[in-house]
Amino acid sequence: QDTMTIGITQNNVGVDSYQTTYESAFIDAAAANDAVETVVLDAGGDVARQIAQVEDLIQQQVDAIIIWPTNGEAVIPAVRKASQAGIPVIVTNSNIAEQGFDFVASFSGPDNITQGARAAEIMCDRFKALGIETEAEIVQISGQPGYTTAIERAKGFEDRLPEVCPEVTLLETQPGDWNREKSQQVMEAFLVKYDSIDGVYAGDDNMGVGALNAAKAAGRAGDITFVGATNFAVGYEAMEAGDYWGSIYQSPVDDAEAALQTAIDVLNGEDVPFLNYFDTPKITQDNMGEFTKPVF
Amino acid sequence: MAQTTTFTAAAPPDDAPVRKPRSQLVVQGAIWGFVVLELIFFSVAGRFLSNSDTAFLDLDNMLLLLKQSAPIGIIALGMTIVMINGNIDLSVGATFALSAIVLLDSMTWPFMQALGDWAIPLAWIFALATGTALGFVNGLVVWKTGVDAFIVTLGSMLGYRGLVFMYNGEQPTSHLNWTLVDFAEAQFLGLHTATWFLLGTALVLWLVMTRTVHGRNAYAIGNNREAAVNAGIRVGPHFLLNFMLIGFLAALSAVVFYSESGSVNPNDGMLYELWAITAVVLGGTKLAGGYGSIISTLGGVVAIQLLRKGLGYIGADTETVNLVIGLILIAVLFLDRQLNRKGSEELKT
Amino acid sequence: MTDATPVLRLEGIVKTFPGVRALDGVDLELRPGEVHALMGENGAGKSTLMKVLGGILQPNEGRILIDEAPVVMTSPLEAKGKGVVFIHQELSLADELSVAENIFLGELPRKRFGRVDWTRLYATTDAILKTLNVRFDARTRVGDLSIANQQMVEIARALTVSPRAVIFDEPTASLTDAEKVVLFDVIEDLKAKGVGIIYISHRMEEIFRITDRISVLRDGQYRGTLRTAETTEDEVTQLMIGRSLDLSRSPVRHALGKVALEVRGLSCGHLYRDVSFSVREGEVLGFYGLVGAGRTEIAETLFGLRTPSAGSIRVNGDEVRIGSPVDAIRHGIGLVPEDRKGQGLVLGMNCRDNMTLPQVDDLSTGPFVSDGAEVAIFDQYRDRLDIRTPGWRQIVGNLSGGNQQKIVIGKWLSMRPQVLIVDEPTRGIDVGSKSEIHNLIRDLAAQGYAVIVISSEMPEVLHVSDRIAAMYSGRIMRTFAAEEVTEDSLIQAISGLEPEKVA
Amino acid sequence: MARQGILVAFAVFMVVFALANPRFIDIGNVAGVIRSSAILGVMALGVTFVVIGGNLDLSVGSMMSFSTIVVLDLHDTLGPALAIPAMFALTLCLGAFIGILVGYLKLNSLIVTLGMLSAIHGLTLMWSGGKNMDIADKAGTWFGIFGRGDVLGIPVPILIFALLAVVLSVVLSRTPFGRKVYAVGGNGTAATFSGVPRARVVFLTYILSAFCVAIAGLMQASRSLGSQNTVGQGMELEVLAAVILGGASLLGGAGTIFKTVIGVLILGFIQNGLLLMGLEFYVQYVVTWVIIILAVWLDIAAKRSRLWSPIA
Ligand SMILES: Nc1ncnc2c1ncn2[C@@H]1O[C@H](COP(=O)(O)OP(=O)(O)OP(=O)(O)O)[C@@H](O)[C@H]1O
Ligand SMILES: Nc1ncnc2c1ncn2[C@@H]1O[C@H](COP(=O)(O)OP(=O)(O)OP(=O)(O)O)[C@@H](O)[C@H]1O
Ligand SMILES: [Mg+2]
Ligand SMILES: [Mg+2]
Repeated sequence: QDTMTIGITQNNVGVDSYQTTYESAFIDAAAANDAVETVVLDAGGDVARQIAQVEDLIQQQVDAIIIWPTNGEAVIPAVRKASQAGIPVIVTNSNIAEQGFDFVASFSGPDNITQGARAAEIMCDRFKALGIETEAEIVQISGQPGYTTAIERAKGFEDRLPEVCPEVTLLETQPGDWNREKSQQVMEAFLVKYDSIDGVYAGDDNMGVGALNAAKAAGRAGDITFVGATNFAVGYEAMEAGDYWGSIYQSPVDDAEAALQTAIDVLNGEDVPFLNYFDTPKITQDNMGEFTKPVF
Repeated sequence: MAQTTTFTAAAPPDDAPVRKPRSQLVVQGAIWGFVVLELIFFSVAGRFLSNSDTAFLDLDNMLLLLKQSAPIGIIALGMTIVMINGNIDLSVGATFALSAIVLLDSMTWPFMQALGDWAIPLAWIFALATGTALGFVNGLVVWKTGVDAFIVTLGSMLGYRGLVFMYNGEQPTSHLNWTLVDFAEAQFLGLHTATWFLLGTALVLWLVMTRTVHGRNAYAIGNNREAAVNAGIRVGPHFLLNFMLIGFLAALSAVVFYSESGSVNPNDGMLYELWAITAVVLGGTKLAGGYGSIISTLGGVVAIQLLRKGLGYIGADTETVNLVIGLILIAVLFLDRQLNRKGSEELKT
Repeated sequence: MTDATPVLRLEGIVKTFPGVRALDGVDLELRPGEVHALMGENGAGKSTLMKVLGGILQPNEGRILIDEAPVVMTSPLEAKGKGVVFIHQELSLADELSVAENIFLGELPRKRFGRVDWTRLYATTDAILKTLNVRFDARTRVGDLSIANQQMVEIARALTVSPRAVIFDEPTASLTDAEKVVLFDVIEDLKAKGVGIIYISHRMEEIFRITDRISVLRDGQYRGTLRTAETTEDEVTQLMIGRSLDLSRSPVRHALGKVALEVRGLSCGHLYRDVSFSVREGEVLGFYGLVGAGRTEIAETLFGLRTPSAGSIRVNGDEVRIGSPVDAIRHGIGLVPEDRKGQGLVLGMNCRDNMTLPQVDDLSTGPFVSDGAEVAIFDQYRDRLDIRTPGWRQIVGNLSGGNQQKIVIGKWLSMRPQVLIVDEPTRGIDVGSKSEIHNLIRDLAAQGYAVIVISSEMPEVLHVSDRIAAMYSGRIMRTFAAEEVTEDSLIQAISGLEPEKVA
Repeated sequence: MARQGILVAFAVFMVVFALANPRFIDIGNVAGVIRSSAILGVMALGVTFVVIGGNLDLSVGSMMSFSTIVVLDLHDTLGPALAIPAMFALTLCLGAFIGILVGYLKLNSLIVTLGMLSAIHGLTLMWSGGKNMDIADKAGTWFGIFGRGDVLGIPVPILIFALLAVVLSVVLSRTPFGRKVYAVGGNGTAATFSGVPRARVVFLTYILSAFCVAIAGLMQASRSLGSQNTVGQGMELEVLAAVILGGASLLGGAGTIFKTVIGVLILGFIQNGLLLMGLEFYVQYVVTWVIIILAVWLDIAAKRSRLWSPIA
């Protein structure tokens, strides 16, 4: 069999190091495989551009399309077009809505709802260990408004927390836009507003570290349990330093490799599960030794 | 008296009072020249760099190009008029998103669902009305407060975006209606629905700007606002109309695009204002107002879309795309300036 | 004609701006078929009064009556609707539009669906242009016209409707004699149709040639109305400035120094060709010619704003390359440009800062600008040029046209450049200040400076110059010494007629 | 007083917020807001010069990301003492490039800086490979003083902002250069006719802007000792909003440093005040919208002494 051409359209590469690392991991993985050629595109966060890219990939007659949706519903018609053109579509990182499942060969990525839920569990366990699970008050700093990942993580967290720690109060949620600096400002305001904050849940470690910086500056970091998600190198280091409690370990390299492998498997006619989650385990100061430091 | 009669009799100087008019063709054609350059470059470079089996200049690809130009294109066409007026509208991206939300959400309202497919035209009307209303607010504020349009719309860019989020929180608003999608994906005489809307809008606006009193007044106002006021043109209402028009067109763009995609993120349309303005300026419209052309804006839109498409086609990575798009913008501006030079006799100011 | 009911009457008009009482109870009466001159010094309130009449400004007090019925005019549109047409002092045109569109600005002929009736528009316009005897057509882009022709477009606006009253605010400031004649014909026609005309000008000879009555304003107050036929220039001047002018002071001729500026074979594309002349210290060289003769372009070249295609420039005998105004100033050359609004002034900046702009570096002590020194310069030239302003903090854009011009002149006089070029220095300047500026130019020469005066007013050139270069179509046709020049020979030279042919 | 519409607006907002939540005027909070506004503020100071000179600068956000990433990266390779001047040099090169394009080649500043927004973002991604940039040894460097340090109990960012504001205010209002910036922005042609080297003045405003961006980048890097590539993204519009709020005219020729500072503080306090009220972030957007328009409207209405309908 000659080479297969796989096109990928990513969400927004420049926006954070997760996506950038994903891209380079993807390119590396493809380069390592002689049977694969790739067309790598980036939608820059713009749905219209992403749909145009899917159309372009169809027009270029690639063998399979991997899509990291900017919007899990808006891309469905474009995905339908691909499937009508006989091109299998693999969704990566965050899934598209159910209506589109008919047109998709497989999904590969993390389960963000579960991630949120696990973060809630980490937080709750910590409070129990500290013996403050009946009175603890926390704040949440969510990701960029409107992004599926941000929404799902917040939802997973908010749904799970009352189940495990019903007496913990979530004081307030504000978005930190995946941005360390923005998150730091949000946390500064929280610190002024609330005299007692026992925990901070941040939608990713970048924002978590921003919040940590704010708390440190206010001299209140010691009283607060910080839990993030998508363990970044900064988060890992902060955990090493004992400032930051826990996070969710999610590797963009795994993410990218899983997506490419799924596409290859689909093209080779192998049986792949429809929901192809890769594991995103809890990581805390207690068990961090089991994990290597993230490269991003 | 006798003496002055000799003045009249005196031969006027033989170099005519009319200066050499600048060649409209060169000036307005510049952007199309650039489009051709891009086409040549990407087809040649694509031979070596692309992993694709189809040629860049493939007819289908060019038809897609037009279709993909539609969302920003329709907005840019409206922006041309606003900019010829000497104003600017930075809120179009947010207007686009809010109209899209109304379009999609309205179809889920109980009474609309009862209407079956008749809900579709009604939803369009709601969306277009939303856009027009947002434009109306901008126009009214500009008219009544006298605050510069740049500032007014910079503010409403934020404010309208706030409304977008208020509508549905951070959730996307979705309603996938396959009838609608099929309509939006249809091709008539080879052109996609979106292309028809783009070209139709261009034609109508071109007629408005070249043939109607409103269009000519738009040039006059942008060119010399004081003169227009002195001549009795009602500048305020004129601005209002044009802001409503661009609001309408931002909504039309949303209608065309979201009919096909069926879901809107609250972040959608961000930066569209900048892309639209870029297209307009690439088309040669003066930022200060008073000069510009609808057709050239179309060229600007195509040039941008071509650039995005072509860079993807030859496999440029994200950072290169950013760098190149930025530098090309500047290069086009530079070229345009060279073409517009009046020669070495020009006054150096 | 004399005692018909007035078309227009103004009663007790008061208009104040912050810090300025521009109009203080002004009355005016305009009869049908009369040409009524409005005179006054710069800043007397003429333009303000007309803006009130044209619906551009609202008076604080007073009434406007048309056909003896009080009216309120809140916009130019309303004024136009009531038959009042206003030809502005400052050009008020849209450069990018055609002549026709400009003439019918705000009232383009329509077809159905708001479409412009181009056929009718161009036909009507061409008919109007024909009566004006101009050499451009309805489709010409206004930006491609010379300033004088733009002024003609402005004037053509008066002919589009059948007005009751037409206001001309200094229409001749940038016209040369040929166009003036056309303008006066237009005015005659309007007059014959029974239209009342208000005519503002600082040029006495025009006033006495075409007007029937003269009303005078002074410091925003109405000073009276005179019948033109029964008065004299001196009487009008007296009313305007409260004293009579000694116009008899004829220029002192004095010994000339070395050659300060010498130009040889200078050319700039098609703008002008092979121009050679020189100016000595203590000498005033006049440049006279028809509009478009290329005088301004020569000045701009000497000031480093245009690159010559051939020729040389020598300052004090040394050949110099002048690439920018910075170079020009370093070589001691200054230029009072002809377009004060576009080139002369930063309208949003105050009077003092405008005046000291070219020398702001020299006026600083250490790294800071020196307020004291600047104010001193401003005060000195405000007094010398009689600039009417509440103070140096006033924004220049709020000054009257003539006072703005004085700021530009003050800017360069205070620089004391070795060679000063003044392009149309007294455009829009009142009679009193005009003779003052002429005196200043002569005084400057007397102190050993070289001055080049570009003017389209023959009396001015004749009055201030030691020698006169007559230009025609980009060439210097002849250079006259003041003693030998006659009006006729000058006219012949600037019309391109060879002296032999005339003789 | 009538001319200081912006100050009145500022006072009103402060009182309203203080009534809503007394902690708003807590000294710690006020200092906190000013400190976190300082980065935006320093950038706004530079942009004020550009805007008064009649141009725009939309590249500052992207340029700030660049200088932050660069100084953090060089910190670990060259050491802080060399990293800082190296970063300044690189940032000033970018400023000079824009200055040449806009000043000497007279290209439209909106489009040039928009292009540079994108191009510099590309450069930043190339430099970092898209990765976050963090200082390895955060505890062992003195680099943190610019963003985290105190002098006599006053946070260093506030000191830098205040000092720069005073210096630049003097430059703008008291030096020949400042005068020329106003002249060039007010009427470039007339400035040229008055012997003002227009191209050079415009060029220098961009150099100044880049210099301020470099300082902002330094403060940013020092404050977080690590950063994302997108740290400054979107700040160009906030900066512009602050400058406009301060009453600088987009047509050029008008504006002051003092008012820009007020504009910066208004934006900072709005954001903080609304956060303290616990309002959703999107309410912030709407309120900011209303406040920007009200403030500018009041400001210009006071100048023309008429509220409504200045446009026919
Ligand atoms: N918008 C304004 N704000 C403040 N002062 C003004 C304004 N407009 C005019 N003035 C002042 O009103 C006075 C009258 O000005 P006006 O323009 O009517 O004079 P003018 O008689 O037309 O003079 P000129 O012969 O120079 O044209 C002047 O002192 C001028 O400074
Ligand atoms: N279409 C135009 N666009 C811009 N400026 C113009 C235009 N036409 C004329 N000008 C400028 O207006 C001024 C007057 O133009 P004009 O045709 O009278 O030439 P000129 O050489 O200045 O005449 P003169 O020698 O009588 O002064 C000149 O400075 C000229 O550069
Ligand atoms: Mg006047
Ligand atoms: Mg001239």
